[in-house]
Amino acid sequence: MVNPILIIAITLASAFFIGILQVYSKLWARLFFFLTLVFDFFAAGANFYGFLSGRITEPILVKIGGFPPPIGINLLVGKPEAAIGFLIFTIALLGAYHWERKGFPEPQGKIMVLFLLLSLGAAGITFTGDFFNLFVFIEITSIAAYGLVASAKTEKSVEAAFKYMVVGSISSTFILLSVVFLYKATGSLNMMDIASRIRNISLTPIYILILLMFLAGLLIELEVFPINGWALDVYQGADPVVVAVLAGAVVKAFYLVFLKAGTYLTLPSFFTLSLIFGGGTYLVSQFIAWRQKDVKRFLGYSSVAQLGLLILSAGFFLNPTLPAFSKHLIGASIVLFIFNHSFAKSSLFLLADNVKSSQLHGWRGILNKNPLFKFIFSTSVFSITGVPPFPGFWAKLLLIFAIPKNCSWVIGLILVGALGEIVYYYRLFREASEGEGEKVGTNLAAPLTGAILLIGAGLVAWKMFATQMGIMFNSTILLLLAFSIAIYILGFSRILQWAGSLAVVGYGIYRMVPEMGANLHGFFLALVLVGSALLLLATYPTSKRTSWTFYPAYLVVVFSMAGLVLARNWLTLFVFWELMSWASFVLINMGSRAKKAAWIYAIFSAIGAYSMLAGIYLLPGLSLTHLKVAGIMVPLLLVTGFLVKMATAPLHVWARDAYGESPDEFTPLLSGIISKMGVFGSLIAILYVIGNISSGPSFRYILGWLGALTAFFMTLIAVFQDDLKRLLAYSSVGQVGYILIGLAIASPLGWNAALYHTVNHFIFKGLLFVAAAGIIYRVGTSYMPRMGGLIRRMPLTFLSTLVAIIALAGIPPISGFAGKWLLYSALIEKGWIFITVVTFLASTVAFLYCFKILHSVFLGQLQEENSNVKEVPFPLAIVEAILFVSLGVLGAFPRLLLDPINRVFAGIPGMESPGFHYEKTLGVVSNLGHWNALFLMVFFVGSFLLALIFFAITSARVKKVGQLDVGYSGEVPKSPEDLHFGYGLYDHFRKAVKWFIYPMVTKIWEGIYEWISAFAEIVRRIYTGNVNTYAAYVILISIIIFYFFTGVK
Amino acid sequence: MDKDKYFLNEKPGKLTYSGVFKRIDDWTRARSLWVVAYGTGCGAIEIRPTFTSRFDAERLGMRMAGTPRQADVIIISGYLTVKTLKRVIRVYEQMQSPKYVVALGACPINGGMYYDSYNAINKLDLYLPVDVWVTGCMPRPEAILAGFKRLQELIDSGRADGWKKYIENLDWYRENQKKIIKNWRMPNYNW
Amino acid sequence: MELVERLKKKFEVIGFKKQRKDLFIVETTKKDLIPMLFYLKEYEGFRTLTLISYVDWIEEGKFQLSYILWNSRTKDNIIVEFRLDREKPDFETIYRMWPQAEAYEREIHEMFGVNFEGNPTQHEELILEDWDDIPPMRRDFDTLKYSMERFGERESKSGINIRKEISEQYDEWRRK
Amino acid sequence: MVARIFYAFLILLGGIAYGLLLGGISRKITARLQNRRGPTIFQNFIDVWKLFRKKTAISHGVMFYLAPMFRLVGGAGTFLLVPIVVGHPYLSNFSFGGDLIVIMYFMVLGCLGMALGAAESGHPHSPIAVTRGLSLMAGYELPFVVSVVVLMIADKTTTVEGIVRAQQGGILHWHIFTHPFAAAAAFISLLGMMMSYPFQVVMAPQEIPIGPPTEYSSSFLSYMFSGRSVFAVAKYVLFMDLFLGGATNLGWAFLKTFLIFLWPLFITNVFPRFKLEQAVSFFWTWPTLIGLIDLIRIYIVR
Amino acid sequence: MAFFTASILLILIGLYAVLVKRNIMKIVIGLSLMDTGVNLLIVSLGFIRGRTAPIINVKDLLFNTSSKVVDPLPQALVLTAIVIGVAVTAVALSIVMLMYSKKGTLEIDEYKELKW
Repeated sequence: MVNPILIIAITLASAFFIGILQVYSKLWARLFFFLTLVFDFFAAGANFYGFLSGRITEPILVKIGGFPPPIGINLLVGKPEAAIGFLIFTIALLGAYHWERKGFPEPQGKIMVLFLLLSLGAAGITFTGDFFNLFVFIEITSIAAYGLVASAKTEKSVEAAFKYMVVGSISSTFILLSVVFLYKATGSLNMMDIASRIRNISLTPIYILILLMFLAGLLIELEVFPINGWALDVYQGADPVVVAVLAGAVVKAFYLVFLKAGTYLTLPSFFTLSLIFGGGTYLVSQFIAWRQKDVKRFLGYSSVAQLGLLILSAGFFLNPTLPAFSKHLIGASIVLFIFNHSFAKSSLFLLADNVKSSQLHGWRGILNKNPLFKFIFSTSVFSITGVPPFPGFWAKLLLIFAIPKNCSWVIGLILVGALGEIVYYYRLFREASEGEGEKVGTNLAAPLTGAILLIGAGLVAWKMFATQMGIMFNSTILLLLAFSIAIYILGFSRILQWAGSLAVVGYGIYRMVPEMGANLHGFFLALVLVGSALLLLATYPTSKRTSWTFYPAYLVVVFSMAGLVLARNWLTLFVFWELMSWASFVLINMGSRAKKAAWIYAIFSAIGAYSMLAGIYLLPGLSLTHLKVAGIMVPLLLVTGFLVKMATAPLHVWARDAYGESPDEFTPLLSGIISKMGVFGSLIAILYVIGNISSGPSFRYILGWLGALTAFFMTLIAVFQDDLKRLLAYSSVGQVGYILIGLAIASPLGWNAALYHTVNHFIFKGLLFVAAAGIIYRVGTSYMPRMGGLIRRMPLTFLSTLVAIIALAGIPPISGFAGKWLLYSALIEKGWIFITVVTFLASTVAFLYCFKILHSVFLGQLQEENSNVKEVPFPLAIVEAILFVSLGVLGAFPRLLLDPINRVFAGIPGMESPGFHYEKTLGVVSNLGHWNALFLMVFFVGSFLLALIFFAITSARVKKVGQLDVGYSGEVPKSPEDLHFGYGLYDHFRKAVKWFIYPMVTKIWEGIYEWISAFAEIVRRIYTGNVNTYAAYVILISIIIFYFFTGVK
Repeated sequence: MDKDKYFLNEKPGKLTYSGVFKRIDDWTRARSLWVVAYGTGCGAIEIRPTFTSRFDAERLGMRMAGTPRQADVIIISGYLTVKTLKRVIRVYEQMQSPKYVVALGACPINGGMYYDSYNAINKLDLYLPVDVWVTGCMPRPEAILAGFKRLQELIDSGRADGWKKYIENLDWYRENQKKIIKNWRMPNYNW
Repeated sequence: MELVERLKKKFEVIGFKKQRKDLFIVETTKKDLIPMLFYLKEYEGFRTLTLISYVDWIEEGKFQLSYILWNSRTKDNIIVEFRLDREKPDFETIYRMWPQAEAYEREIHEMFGVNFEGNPTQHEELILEDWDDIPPMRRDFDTLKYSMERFGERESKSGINIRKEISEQYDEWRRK
Repeated sequence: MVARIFYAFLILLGGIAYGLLLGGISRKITARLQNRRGPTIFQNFIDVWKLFRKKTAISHGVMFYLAPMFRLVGGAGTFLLVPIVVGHPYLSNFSFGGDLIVIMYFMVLGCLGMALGAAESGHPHSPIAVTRGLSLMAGYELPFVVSVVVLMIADKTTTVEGIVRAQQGGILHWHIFTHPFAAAAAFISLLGMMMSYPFQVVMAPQEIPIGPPTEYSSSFLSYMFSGRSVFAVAKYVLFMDLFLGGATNLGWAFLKTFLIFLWPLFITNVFPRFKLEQAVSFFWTWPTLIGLIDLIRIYIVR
Repeated sequence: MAFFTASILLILIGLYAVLVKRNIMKIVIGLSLMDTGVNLLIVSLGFIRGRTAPIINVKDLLFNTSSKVVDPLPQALVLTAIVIGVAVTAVALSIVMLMYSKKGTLEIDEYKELKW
C-alpha cells in the first residue's frame, strides 16, 4: 500500500522542482518528469493490486494534518478510486511516453509541469473525500488543462482552450456555489459526513437546487449534449496526447465524482436525469458523427457518446430498486466500459497523431500500407464498437442484460445508438482501408500497449463474465479458436498456412465427430465442418494476394459457426454469431474493391445482431427450448437477425457487393455456409418461439411470402448482372429464399425440403463459387462479357459447372430437383397456392441466368485475350470434382440425404413422420405425388447413351471445325469479338420486366441513410463554434434542469 | 490473325457415293431441296414469287434455309462480281454435301450484258460446279421451277454430282478462283 | 446574278452558267475552290454537300471535279467545278467541312485515282477488292480487254455440251 | 420390364412418327390457307431422312455434338413420362417415374441441352435466339403454372394419373369445362410453348433466320427435328391429360391430340408477330389474369 | 441580505458579459466578475450579524468564542477561491494574448474555426 497523499504530494513537489530544473537542464527535467510518472504509476498500481488481490480490504483513509474526517480534509481511496487512479497514471504515462518518442513539444518544462499538474489534479479529484478539496482539484486540473490545450499554440488549440476556459469557469462556479451552499445546509464538507447527514434533512426545493447545481457543473464537465461543444472543440483542436489524457483519464475522474455524487447526495431525480442526459447524449452523438469529416472531432463525438452511455449506466447502477445481480452486472459493465473507452480512445487519438491530415480523406488507404497501424486501429475500433471478444462487447452485453425488463425501451436506445456508431466507425474503416495510402508516423508504442491491454482485458472479461451470464462454451471450440489464431504465425508462407488450416479443421472434425449426431445441431455441425473443410481445400493460395490474416479469420469464422450450431443457449449463440459476423467482415474487407461492401455488410450485420440481441433480451429464458412469449415483437426481432444473414428481402442490400467483391476464396464459404447459419437460426426460432405464439401461422405465412418474393426478385435481378460473382450472389440470395419458404411452411415435408435444399445449395453454390474463383483467377476478370468459350480451355470446370447449374435450375436427374419437388409438394399440401405460383415462376426465371452463366463464360467464342488460359488450379479442380460427383450421386439416390434429415426431425414432436415414404417403383411418394429419382437417372443416362451410340455409329463423317468457321453471310469473321454475344444478353427481357427490377429496396435504404445523415447534419449545426452560444447553452440547460427537477412548478 | 488457331486448315476428303440406301437417299434428296437464300444479282427478285403462293416451290419439297449449313442448293441468281464470288465460294464450301448449284440467267454463262464489265465474271463453271443452268435475262419463275424439276431429275438419277467434282478437282477450281481473286484472305478451305 | 457578282469579287471565277432557275454552275481554279466552298457554306447558306462528281477530260489531259451544294433555305443548287491536272491528280479533302465528303472522296479515289490529301480513309476499299490495275473509271482503261484477259470468254456455239467442255478443260489442265 | 422397355421404344417411335406427320399436316394446312398446294404431308419424313443421310457434318465441340442427343432425350423423356392411356400397362408409359412437377422440370432439359449446344457453335444468332426462347419461357410459364396449380389443388394430387382420374365420368368433368379459365390460360400459354405465331420470337425468320440451330447441319439437325416433333406430341398428350380428360384408348388419344394440335396451328397462320417484350408482357397479364380467376375461386372454395 | 443580493447581481452581470459580449476581453472580465460575485457570496454566507472576525488569540480560547465570531470556514474557503480565481484569470489573459497574437483581433466571431 502506498499512501495516496504521497502520490499527490510527490507529484506536486516534482512539478515545482521541474519548473526550476528545466531552466538548467532539459534532459534532467525530463528524466525527473518520467521518474515521477513512473513512481505514480507504480504507486497507484500497488494500491490497485492490493485491492484486487484482497490484501487491502478496507478503503484507505488518509487524514491530512492528523484531523479526523469530518473536521479535517481527508483522502478516501477505495477499490474504484484505486482503479481510476491507476488508469489515470497509466494513460498519463502512455501519453508522456508517446510525447517522448515523438519529440517533446516546446516549451518542454512548462508542459511537463502542466502535465504533472493535470494528472495529479485528476488523481486528486478521484481520491479526495472532501467537497471543497474536490473543487480545488477540479480547478487545478482545469487550469492545467487550459494551459495544455493552448500549448500547441495553433490557432485552433488556442481557440479551443479559450472556449474550454469560459465553459469550465461557469462549471466551476456552479460547483463552488453548490459546495458552499451544501456546507451552509449541512454544516460539513466531508463527503461521507454529508452523506450521513443528508438523510436527516428534508428535501426542500432550494436544497434540491443546490444539489442540482452541483450535478449541472459535473454534467458540463462530463460533456453531455448539447453543452459539450467546448469538449468537441478541444478534441479537435488540441494536441492528441492531451486529448488522450483528457478523454481517457480526466473525464473518468469526473465520472467517478458523478457516481459519488449520485451515491452520497441522495437526489431523487438522479435516475431520470442520468437517463435523459446520458441516453440523449449517447443517441444524438452517435448520429451526428455520421457526416463528420474531421477525424479527431469524429473521435470526440464517439467519446461523448461513450460518456453518455456511462452516465446512463450510472443511473441504473445507483437505482436502489435494481436487483443485486443486475447491479453487479452493471458495475462490471461500467468498469469494462471505462477501461475499454480509455484505452481504445487513447489509442485512437494517439494513432491520429501519427497521421498527417486529420481530415477523413487524409486517412484514405493508410491501413494498407501500415500493418501495425492497422492492427491497433482495428483492435480499437472493434473494441469500441463492441465486437467480441473485446471488452466493449462484454460491457454492452452485461449492461443490456442487467437493465430490467420494464425499461426495455432503453435497450432499444442503446442498440440504435450502437448501430449509429457502427455506421460511422466503419465509414472511417472503409475510408482508411480503401486504395493506396501513404506511410504514417511510427510512434505506435503507446497505442500498441493500449491495444494489447484491450485484448487482454477482453479475454479476462470473457473468462470472468461469460459463465455468469450463462454463456457456455464448448472447450473444444475454444481450443480450435486458439489454434485458428495461432495459424497467423505461419503467415510467412501462405501454403503452409493453408496446410495448417486444413490440419486444424481436420483435427476439429476428428474431435467433433461425437457431436455430429442425428439432431439439428449435429446435422448443421457436420455441414459446417465438412463443408468448410472442402471449401478450405479450394482456397489453395495460388498467389501472394491472399492476406496474411486470411486463414486465421477464415478459421475463426468456421469454428465460430461450429460453436454457433452447437449452442444450447440463445446467448451463446449470439456471442458466436457476432464472432462469425465480424470475422467475416474482416474477410470481406480483404477484397480490393470490397471496402464499401464491407461497410454495408457491417451495418447490416449490426442491424441483424442488435435486433437479435433485443429479441434474446425479451425472451423469457435463454435455453434453446420451447419458450412462451407474448406478442409478435420477440419473434420479429429474432427472425430479423437471422434474415439478415440469409439476405432475405428487404434486408438483402448488403449481399450483392459483399458476395461480389469479397475475396474469391472466401465467397464460397459466405454463400455456401455462412448464409446457412441464418437458416439454422430461423429454424430454431420457428421451432422454439414462433411455434408457440398465437399468431404463429400468419407470421409464418408472411415469412413464406418474404421467401417467395426474395426468390422471385433476386432471381429476376440476377438475370441482368454482368459480373459473374454478383450474378451468383443474387442467385444465392434467391435460392435461400426457397429455403425460407420451406422453413416457413413448418410441415414435415417443408422442413425436409428446406434442409435438403440447404445442403444442396451448399454443394452447388459452393461449387459454382469455387469454379468462379478459379475462372477469375485464370482469366483475371469477373466481367462475363469478356469471357466466353472457356469450355475449350477448362473442360472439367465446365462439366462441374454444368452439373451445378442443372442442380441449381432443379432439372430432374441431378439432385437439385429433390429440393424443388419436396418444396412444391409441401406448398401444395399446405395450400399456399399464390406462393407456389410465384416460386414456380422464380425457378423458371432462374433458367435465364443459368444459361447466362454457361453461355457467357464457357460457350460462344473464346476471346483472343483468353486463348492461353489453363484449367483451374489442381486443388480447386479436386473440390469441383468431389462436389459435382456428390451432386450426381445425390441425384440418383436422394435417400442418402433424406434419411439423415428424417432422423434429425424424428426427435421433434409433430415432425416424426416425414410426410412421404418410399416405394419400389414409384420412388418417393408423398400424399400428392411421387418421384423416382433413380429411375429418372437411369432412364436419362441410358437413353442418352443409347442415342449417342446410335448417332455415333450411323451418322456421317463429323468434322470438328475451327472456332471461326461459322456461317457468317459468306464473310470471314475478323476476330472472336465480332461474333461473341456476351454483353446485354437479356436486354429485350429487361424491357418487359423493367417495372420489377427497379432497385426500390436499395433506394429506400439509401434514402433512410441520407435522411438520417441530413437530419444529423442539421442537429450538428447547434455547435456554432461561438463561445457565447456555448455559454448560453450551458445556462439554458442548467435552467431547464433547475426548473424541471427541483419540483417547483 | 492466326488462321490455324481459328480455322480448320484441312482439305476435305473424297466422298464416296454408294450404300444400301442409295436409292432412297437420292429420292429424298430430290424431294427435299433446301435453298440457301443468297441473292447475288437481279435474279434475287425472281426467287420470291417462285417460293410464294403464286408459283409455290414448296410443293416440290423445296424451302428456304436460313443458313448454308442446312442448305442443299445455292442459286446463283444473275451476274456475279468478283467480290460476290468470294462470298459465294465461302457459302458454297460451308454447305454440307451433297450440294448443288443452280445458275440463273445469262450472266453466269458468258457474262450476259456485263460481258465487258471489269468486275463481273463471265464463266461461272470455272469457279463452281454448276449442276443446272437456267437461261434467260432474267428467267421467269416458271423457268426456274423447270430448272429445279430438271435438277430433281438429275439428283434422282444420281447424275447431279457437281459436289463430288468440286472436291475431286478442288485444286483446279482453286487455281481458277485465285486467278481472279488476287488477295485470297480466306482459309484454304472454308469449313 | 448577285451571287456570281459576290463570288467574282472574292474569287477567280472562270466560267459561270445558270442552268436552271435554281441551278448555277461556277467554274473556278484549284487554288480558289476550297475557300469558295467555305464561303458558300458559311456565308451564302449552301450548307449541304449533295454530291462530289467527276469527269475525265482525257483529251485535255484534265480531270474535272464538281461539288454540288444545296441551300436548304432558298432551295438553290450550285455546282462548283474546277479542273485538275490528269498526270498529277492531287487535291485536298473537304471532309472536315462536310463529313459525308469522306465517302465520296473515297469512291473517287478508288474509281479515278485522285489523291485527296488528308482524307483518313481514302485508301480503304469501298467497292473493289484487291484492285491492281489503273482505276477502272478512267477513260483510258479498256474494260473489255480487261474482262477478256481476266474472266475469259465463252465461245457461243449452240448445241455444245457445256459439261463436256468443262471436262475437257479438266483433262487439259491435268496434262499440264 | 424388358417388354415394357420394348413397348416404350415402340411407342416412342410412334410418337416421333406422329409428330413428324403432324408437322407435315401443319405445313399442308398452312399451304392450303395461303392458297397453295403445299408439300406432301410426309414431307417431314423426307426431310429428316435426307438430313440424316447427308454425307458430311460439322461440329463445333463436345457440347455442340451432344446437344441433339439432349434434345431428343429431353423430348422423348417428356413424352414417355406422360401417360397416354392411364392404367394401361404399356400406354401409360413410364409415368411411375414422376408426377407433374417432374414432367414440368424435365421439359426444360431438352431445351437447356439444345441451348448449350447452340451456344457453343459461336454463332451470334444462336444465343440471341436462346435468350429469347428462355425469356419467352419465363413468360408463358406463369399462366401455365397458374392453371396447373389450380388443377393440383382442385384434385389434391400432383400426378397426371390422378388428374386424369379426377376427370372421369363424362365430358362435363373435363377440366376444360370444370375450370374453363385455368384451361384458357393454359391453352394460351400453349401457343407460347409451341412457338406459334404471335409468339414466334425464337426462330424469327426476319431477323435471326432459324434461331438456335443456326450452325447445325445434317444428321444433328435430323435428331433435333425428331426431338422437337416428339416434344410437341408430348405437350399435346400432356394437355390432353390435363384438360381433355385423358384417353381410354389410342383412338381417342389421336383424336384429342389432333384437336389440340389444330389450336396453335390456326392461331399461327393468322397472326403477325409480337416483339419479345410484348410477348412476355402479354403472358404476364392477360392469360395470367384469366387463370387467376380460377385460382382465386379455388382458394376461396377450398 | 444586501450582500447576498449584491453578489447574485455581480454573478448575473458577469454572466451577461459572458453571454452577450463580443469582445474577448469583456468575456474575461465577465468571468472575473462572476468569480468575485461567488467569492462575495461565500463570505456573506458565513457572515452572522453581530459577530467579529474569526481571528482568535490563545486567550480567547478560554471563553466560548465560537459564539462570538462568524463562521471561519467560508472565509478560509474564499481565500482559496480567490487564489484560484486569480490563477484562472491569469491563464485566461495569457490565452487571450495568444489568441490576439494569432489573429490580431479580439472579436469572438473571428474564433469560430472549430465548429460542427
